[in-house]
Amino acid sequence: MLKYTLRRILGMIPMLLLISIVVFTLALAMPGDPFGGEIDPNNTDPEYIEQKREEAGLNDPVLVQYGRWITNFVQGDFGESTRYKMEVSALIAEKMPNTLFLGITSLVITYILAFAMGMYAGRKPYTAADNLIGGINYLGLAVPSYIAGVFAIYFFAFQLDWFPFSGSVDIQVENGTFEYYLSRLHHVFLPAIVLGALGTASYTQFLRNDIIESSRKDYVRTARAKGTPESKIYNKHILRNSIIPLITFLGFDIVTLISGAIITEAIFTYPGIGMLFLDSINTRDYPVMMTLTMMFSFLVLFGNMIADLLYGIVDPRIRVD
Amino acid sequence: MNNVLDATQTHETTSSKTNQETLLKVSNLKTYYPVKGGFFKRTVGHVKAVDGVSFELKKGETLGLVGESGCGKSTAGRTILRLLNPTDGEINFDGEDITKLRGNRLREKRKDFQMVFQDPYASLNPMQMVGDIISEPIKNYYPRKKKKEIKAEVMELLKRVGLPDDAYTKYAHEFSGGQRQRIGIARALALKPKLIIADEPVSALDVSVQSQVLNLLNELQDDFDLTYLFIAHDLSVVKHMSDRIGIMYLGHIVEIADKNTIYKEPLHPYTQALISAVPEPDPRRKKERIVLEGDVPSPENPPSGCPFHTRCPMAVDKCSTIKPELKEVRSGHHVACILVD
Amino acid sequence: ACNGSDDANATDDEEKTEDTGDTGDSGEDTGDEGSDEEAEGEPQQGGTLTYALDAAPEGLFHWNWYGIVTDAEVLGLFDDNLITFDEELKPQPNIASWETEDNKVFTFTFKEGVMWHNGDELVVDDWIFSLETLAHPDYDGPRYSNVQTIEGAEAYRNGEADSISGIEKVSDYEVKITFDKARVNNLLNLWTYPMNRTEFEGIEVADMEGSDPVRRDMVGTGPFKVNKVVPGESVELVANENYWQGKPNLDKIIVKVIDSTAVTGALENEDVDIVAVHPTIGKDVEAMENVELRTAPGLSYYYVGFKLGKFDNEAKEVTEQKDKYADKQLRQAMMYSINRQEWIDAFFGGYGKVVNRPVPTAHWIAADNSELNTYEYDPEKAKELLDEAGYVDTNDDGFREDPNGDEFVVNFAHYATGNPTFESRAKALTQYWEEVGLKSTLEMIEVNQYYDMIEKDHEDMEAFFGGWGYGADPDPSALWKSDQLWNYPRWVNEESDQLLDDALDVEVVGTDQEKRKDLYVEWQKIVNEELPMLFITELDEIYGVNKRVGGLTLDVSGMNSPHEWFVTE
Amino acid sequence: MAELLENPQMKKMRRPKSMSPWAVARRKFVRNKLAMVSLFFLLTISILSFLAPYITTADISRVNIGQMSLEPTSEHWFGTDKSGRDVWTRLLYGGRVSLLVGISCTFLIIMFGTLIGALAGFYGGFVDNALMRFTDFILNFPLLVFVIVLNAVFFGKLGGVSVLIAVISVLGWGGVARLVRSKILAEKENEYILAATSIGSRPTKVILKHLIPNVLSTIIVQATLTFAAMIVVESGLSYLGFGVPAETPSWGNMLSASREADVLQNMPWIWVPPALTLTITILSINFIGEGIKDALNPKSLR
Amino acid sequence: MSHYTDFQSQPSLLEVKNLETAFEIDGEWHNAVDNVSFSVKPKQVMGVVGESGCGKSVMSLSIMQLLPKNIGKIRNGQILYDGKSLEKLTDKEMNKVRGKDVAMIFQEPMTSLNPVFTIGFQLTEAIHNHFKVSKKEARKKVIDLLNKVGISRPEKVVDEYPHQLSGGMRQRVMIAMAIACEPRVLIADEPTTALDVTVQAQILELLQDLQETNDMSIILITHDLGVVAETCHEVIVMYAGEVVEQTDVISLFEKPLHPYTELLMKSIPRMDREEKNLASIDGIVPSLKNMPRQGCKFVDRCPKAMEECRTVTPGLGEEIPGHSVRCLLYESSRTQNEVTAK
Ligand SMILES: Nc1ncnc2c1ncn2[C@@H]1O[C@H](COP(=O)(O)OP(=O)(O)OP(=O)(O)O)[C@@H](O)[C@H]1O
Ligand SMILES: Nc1ncnc2c1ncn2[C@@H]1O[C@H](COP(=O)(O)OP(=O)(O)OP(=O)(O)O)[C@@H](O)[C@H]1O
Ligand SMILES: [Mg+2]
Ligand SMILES: [Mg+2]
Repeated sequence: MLKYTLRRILGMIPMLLLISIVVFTLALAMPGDPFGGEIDPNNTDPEYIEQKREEAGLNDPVLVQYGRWITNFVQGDFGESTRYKMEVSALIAEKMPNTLFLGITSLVITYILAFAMGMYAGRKPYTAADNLIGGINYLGLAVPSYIAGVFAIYFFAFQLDWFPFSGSVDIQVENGTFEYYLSRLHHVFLPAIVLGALGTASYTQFLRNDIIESSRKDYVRTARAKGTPESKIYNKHILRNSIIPLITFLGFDIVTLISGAIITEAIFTYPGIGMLFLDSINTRDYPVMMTLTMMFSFLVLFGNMIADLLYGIVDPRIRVD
Repeated sequence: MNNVLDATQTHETTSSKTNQETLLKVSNLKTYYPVKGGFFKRTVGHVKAVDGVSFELKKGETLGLVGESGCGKSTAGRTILRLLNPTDGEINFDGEDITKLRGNRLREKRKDFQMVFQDPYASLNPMQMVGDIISEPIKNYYPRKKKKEIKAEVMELLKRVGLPDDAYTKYAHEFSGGQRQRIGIARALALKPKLIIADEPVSALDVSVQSQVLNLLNELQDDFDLTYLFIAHDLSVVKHMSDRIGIMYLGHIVEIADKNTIYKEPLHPYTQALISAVPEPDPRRKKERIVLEGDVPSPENPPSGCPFHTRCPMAVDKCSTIKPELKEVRSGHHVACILVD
Repeated sequence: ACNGSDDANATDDEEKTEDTGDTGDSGEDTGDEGSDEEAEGEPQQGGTLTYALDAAPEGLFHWNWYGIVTDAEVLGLFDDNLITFDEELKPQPNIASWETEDNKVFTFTFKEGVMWHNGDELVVDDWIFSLETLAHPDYDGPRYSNVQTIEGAEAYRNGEADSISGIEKVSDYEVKITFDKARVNNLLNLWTYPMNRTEFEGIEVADMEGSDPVRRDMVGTGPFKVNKVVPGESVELVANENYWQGKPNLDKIIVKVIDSTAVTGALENEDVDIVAVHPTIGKDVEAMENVELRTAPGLSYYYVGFKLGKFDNEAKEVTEQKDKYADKQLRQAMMYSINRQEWIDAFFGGYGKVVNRPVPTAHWIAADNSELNTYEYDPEKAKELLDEAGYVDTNDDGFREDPNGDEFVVNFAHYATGNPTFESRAKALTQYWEEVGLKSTLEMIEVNQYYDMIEKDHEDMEAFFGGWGYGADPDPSALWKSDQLWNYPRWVNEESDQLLDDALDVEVVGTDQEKRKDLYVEWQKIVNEELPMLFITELDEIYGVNKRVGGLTLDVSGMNSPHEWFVTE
Repeated sequence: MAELLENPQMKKMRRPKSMSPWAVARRKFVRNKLAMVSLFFLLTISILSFLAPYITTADISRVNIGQMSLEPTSEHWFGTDKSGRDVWTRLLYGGRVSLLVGISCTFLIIMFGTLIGALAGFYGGFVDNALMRFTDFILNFPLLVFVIVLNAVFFGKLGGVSVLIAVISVLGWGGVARLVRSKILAEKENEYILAATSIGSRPTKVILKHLIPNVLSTIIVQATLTFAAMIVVESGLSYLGFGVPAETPSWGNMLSASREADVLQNMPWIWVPPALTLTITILSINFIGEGIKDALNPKSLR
Repeated sequence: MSHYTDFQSQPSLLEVKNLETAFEIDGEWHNAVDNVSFSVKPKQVMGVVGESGCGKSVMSLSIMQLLPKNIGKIRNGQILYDGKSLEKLTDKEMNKVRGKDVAMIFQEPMTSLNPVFTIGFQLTEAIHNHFKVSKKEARKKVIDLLNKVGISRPEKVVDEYPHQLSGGMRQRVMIAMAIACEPRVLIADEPTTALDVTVQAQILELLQDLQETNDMSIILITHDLGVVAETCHEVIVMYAGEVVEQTDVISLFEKPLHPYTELLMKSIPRMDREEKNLASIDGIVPSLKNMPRQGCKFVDRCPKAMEECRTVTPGLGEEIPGHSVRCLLYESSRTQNEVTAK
């Protein structure tokens, strides 16, 4: 297992290198640079900006720029944000917890809802409740997250005033106290629901269909034939089989959540990686943009690996050792 | 039963079972499947599906190939038709070595040997109408042939295999298993081949239907001067169909002989066990069953020496070390067992 | 602050109007405006006020390093400037007062007993420390130009001297600063923010930008102290009991970022007390019962520029003339054809004024409209001018051809962000021109690329939309002199160059502000006549303020000092 | 044999017309009410959008300062937006763009994905390896992230609907290729593929005539899913300002008006129509997709 | 066990009376099992033969009350086990019967085991469903069972997953599972069809052994007449949901009465004989929807069909003592028909 994981990780390196070339090329091809907007005639002058460009190495030959960037990059030096004037790594470290928290909450909500609804609908297919769940799911699949987000803010934050509409925490609570975490949860709930809606819908649907399909399998008949109670058949025999593909989705979720966070965070002004990414594009903050793009790509690779590993772990048929 | 097609039209030789001309000669044929290991998909080993098979097939004769599931029967059949590439050995068809043929030359050759498949459901394209299925081989080789002519030929074939005319515009799923197998046979016949390899053509069928197909195959052999390589796992069916029978075990032919010889005087312990295991529909007859222990070993790492020694009731020590050759112990009776002389 | 007045407020994307940002004068005002008392009556003590930002701060909470307006807004709440500016943007003493005789040597005197939040007393050394930091070779921020003119700064920066020779400490509360030469705007250009020496002790200048005193544990002299920062979203400030102008009324100020979509909702639900609002929702805010809309004249203006030539950045001169818009009558006609008031009402809710010069009305050098051509909306006049200039429809396609009879198309460019209103307001301008017979096209260009193209005089840039912000220093040279990169129209006019030089020349103006203003008025008349760019509008600064907030005043220099703010229950 | 032909049972089994698998699916689909209603809706929207220039008279690009933000009236069915443009007109024109982007992307993605997937799946070995590594490479670019980056690169000068389509398509085909490959691999196991080779069909014919038709149902279902997803992607990008240029109406662009607080709260007629149309369109496509999936699934009931 | 025992006099252990099981197709209910009656005596091996689709599996699923919910139901008839009407039991009560009194093994050893649980788990579950025993005891019992069904190294196999076993081993596991609670009746639905002859021989041998040592009754469903001949005491021949012939195994093979049975026997190639042409039955079993409502269901395929076969529905008559047949060629069938008609 460990050996396999290590080899998988090694196998990512060439792919990441290729991606880095693409990312770098794209950054190079982007019009404008971070110093274009920084005109402040009373405080600076064109020479200062030109000097900054020179310092940032933007006038060096392309290959030199790439070489410098990638060498630093693999050493963990992602450069300094031209906008925030701080280490990109520190900047990401600052935003990351928020996004992680959002992602994990959203995942938890997704899984809880999907399991509850999916199992119920799968056990009682073609009933009114199943149809209702199906209807909700279709809506969840169809309503784009930004529409859902805008509606959610409109109703739950403004009309009903149940949830805050922005931010990640109430500044007035003491760090680390119970209220603090409560406040974070309170803030993250709405975006997490919106972010998780799509996943919830597809998981529920998947689980339902898989349960229905599984319940027609021969081994279920076998279990019945030996006198296993119905509840045990669903909760053990069928569920265990349906969970396997679902668990492996977890790997892919990492990716979905991160890119989903871009839109959701923008709508809820939730200061995380997604907002940072959009910001970095708008302000041509190349070090941040390139690092994040690389990070997202890495996460895709990583997510796929996790999916494969999980699959190997949970499915006895293809257990890897 | 009338000849609906004029058989002489395609075959100059009026072959009969007495014709001793060799049509197919297979020598030391080996086909290995690579085993891809782990997620890195590297070849970590080989499934030795066919591991040194040799036999000859005379024109007009039927050779039956029996063996348990996974012993390499289909692989052997497909390799001979060059649907798979042999790992080693030689396939000589009608005096020509076809082992190394490729591309168009192979395609040209294909006209002469055809296959009937096991699964009447999976071997017909569900998206094609029966007419298209049967005319496709003709269109492939005679692209300039007129549509009308082709259609006439197909209609003849339909009639010949006992399908109604309106089958032409129907889809395979509208037919029963036996009828589908007839469609498959018609397709194989369309190019008027010399050799037909029938890969378990009846094992997916009910007994009542199975006999229809067997009868049909028998009739067609006479009418079209066909040579059959008949693959099955059911000994009684093979015996019914064949002139000679080869018994396969784990990629090897362990015994090959005339069908009555095989039935009456099996020499290889495996053949003996196989024959004794076939249940006979006669409640009065008491026969002694030789029940073999265990299952067929995996062809991925076959036992050393004689492949059968792990299950053989008569095995002696040297069976695990000496790999027996297929020897002709009597005229026309070949056995691969060191205990047999 | 550096003019948050651009309409980008509507979205979280920044619209990059280049700010002629002043030196960060926001958020304070001397207490000498006592006459301007609020109707709410007596200030109440205690309470928490929520102040909303519409964009996330970058988190560089020090005057010497901050980069964007939002950070400055926060800075204004907890750190005071040594000097301040009045309603006409003229400098006034605050913590420090000054004297000069020749505009070259200035003597500054600090108030005694002004305390830093950490308990240190503010003395001139703090300021000297700040100035030396900016002049330090390792200083990486944009503000070296604010100390560059001090005598000896250059040498210090080059490592030739251990201190700046032009700075002479007289006592703890008095310092003499000598500039390299006398200028009229030496004071305005000078950096007037001190740095707390204890906090920065032991931190190399190169590391200061990322250090805690800049990002987390900020220490200022202002009415509020920073208690806690949640990066990118909120800041909590508590009253500074020892504030030199007296204890603030409020206990706390919460600064938090909200999305512009949430502004009205937040105001209505009383989630925020003060927030800058976009002109388009001004009417809605005005209609709210619990909220008052406060406006103040803004310092930025929008224009339509023409590329009249090409600039060579090496030679620092305009090297090539472009003919397309060279005809003054054409430019004037295009100006006449725009109904600017209608446009402002339509796209800025009327919260702006028609402007005819490159100086905001509130500025003390602004020429009075009576002295200028006001270019009232007059399409007939426009047509007349065009006819006169030879732009007539010769092929009956409904549009005018140029004097040579070739097709004439106004190719107008506007920057694009996510903001959907940009397109329509730009489109509206082209429609005005089409109405007088000038065929027009519109191209929306991504904002980063847009300014790149303008700066590099890209072929496709012919007529373009832009905005400039104005600071306290009236000197417009950087934007208008023919040897300046940021003279985007590439307008060359010797008279203008001369006037701008004269207005800065102590030989010419001495210390007489009126004389200086006269020169600028003269210059504005030329620009107004020549129209290298069509001036469209100056916008108001508008804020939604909850009615429970008292003691807040707003003028062109920004809000008054927050220690005077209070909330009623 | 003759006996068999005479057999009355055989005669009885003959149905008047034989149904191709497609015909069977079509019949099943037509019986699916939800899918039919959805199809009807989608067709209506498409036709209306397509005919927008003939149906509507208002100028989509003209800014009408005198008629800004009007509530719905008989003259302006859905009112006007903040630029005084007729919302109904823009909705139709917006549909043109959104559907065009959706369809074009779907078409390109499916074409390319199918091509790569089919080649990889059919030939296996080295071809498979090379193509799949390439596919992995493409799949490793998170779509949204890279479309945003790429669009930032091309925005402005090159900007426009075609660039958006190209960018999305170039990045989007990986999933389809993988799916098609796996389906082809499974389908290849069927003996009729072997049969096709044995009767002398050339590889191209095997792929086009035997493999593709049999995985077509998967591809069609995937296409509907892709279609819905692409409309979401387009509108989401436009909403964020990284999609279709602002001057071109699209549903996402129209919706981005809701980012202005006053529009969101006080002028629902500006953003609700595109929001609803978009949602219902996506819903319809999903229902149609489900319908097709059901219809093409021989195991499904009815 | 093929030695002839007189079962007639014994009381029946499992009795099926006039069983009718129907499926809903296109909104209509069609009988897949039509008026089937038979009884199984203690220690008897009852064979059920017939072509694919003739209702063998549906019949056994009906006995086990395992019909797919909603689309399949028992319309009529009784299933008496030890005097208990199984079809009247609730799910919960039936769970007590399944596995303990009546157990079943299925045709497909490959898919009938849950792929994600160990063999041990699945076997222990069968025991835990009916007995309260500790985990340790259960495990011991499982190992014993595996031993009993002839699996070598049972200690290892308990902890293995189904995919690690071969088809024959899996079928043995299925059998072990079925006999875990020592049921009195074992229904084996084509237990060897998917297996090779040599393995089939092993399994049949095993079933015979178990039947004798455990005193079980077995209902052995198969389409292989050879298997029937070698293992069964009594045989039912089914066609299109009906029993067409029923007798002991010797009589059936020596003197098949029904034309269908006769043809069936003649259509199998025999090892011990040489025949040029095999008999065949044309056509196929009519599908449920196309089932004739009247007359003999075999009429369309029957070489001996008469005019009246299309109109007169034959009954199952005892032509010779202990030998019943459903065909108008036989008087008893006609009369039986008249009896049921009344
Ligand atoms: N494509 C393949 N890749 C790898 N192994 C294969 C492949 N096809 C067959 N095998 C293996 O090769 C061996 C022989 O297979 P083959 O299909 O020839 O057996 P068979 O005798 O025809 O069996 P059956 O009676 O089940 O058809 C088996 O062990 C099988 O698992
Ligand atoms: N779930 C079902 N829904 C509808 N019809 C069914 C269902 N299960 C079985 N049938 C029908 O019932 C009839 C009897 O089927 P059954 O499975 O009992 O046949 P069988 O004799 O066991 O055949 P085989 O030998 O193939 O197992 C068939 O016509 C079949 O189509
Ligand atoms: Mg085979
Ligand atoms: Mg069955």
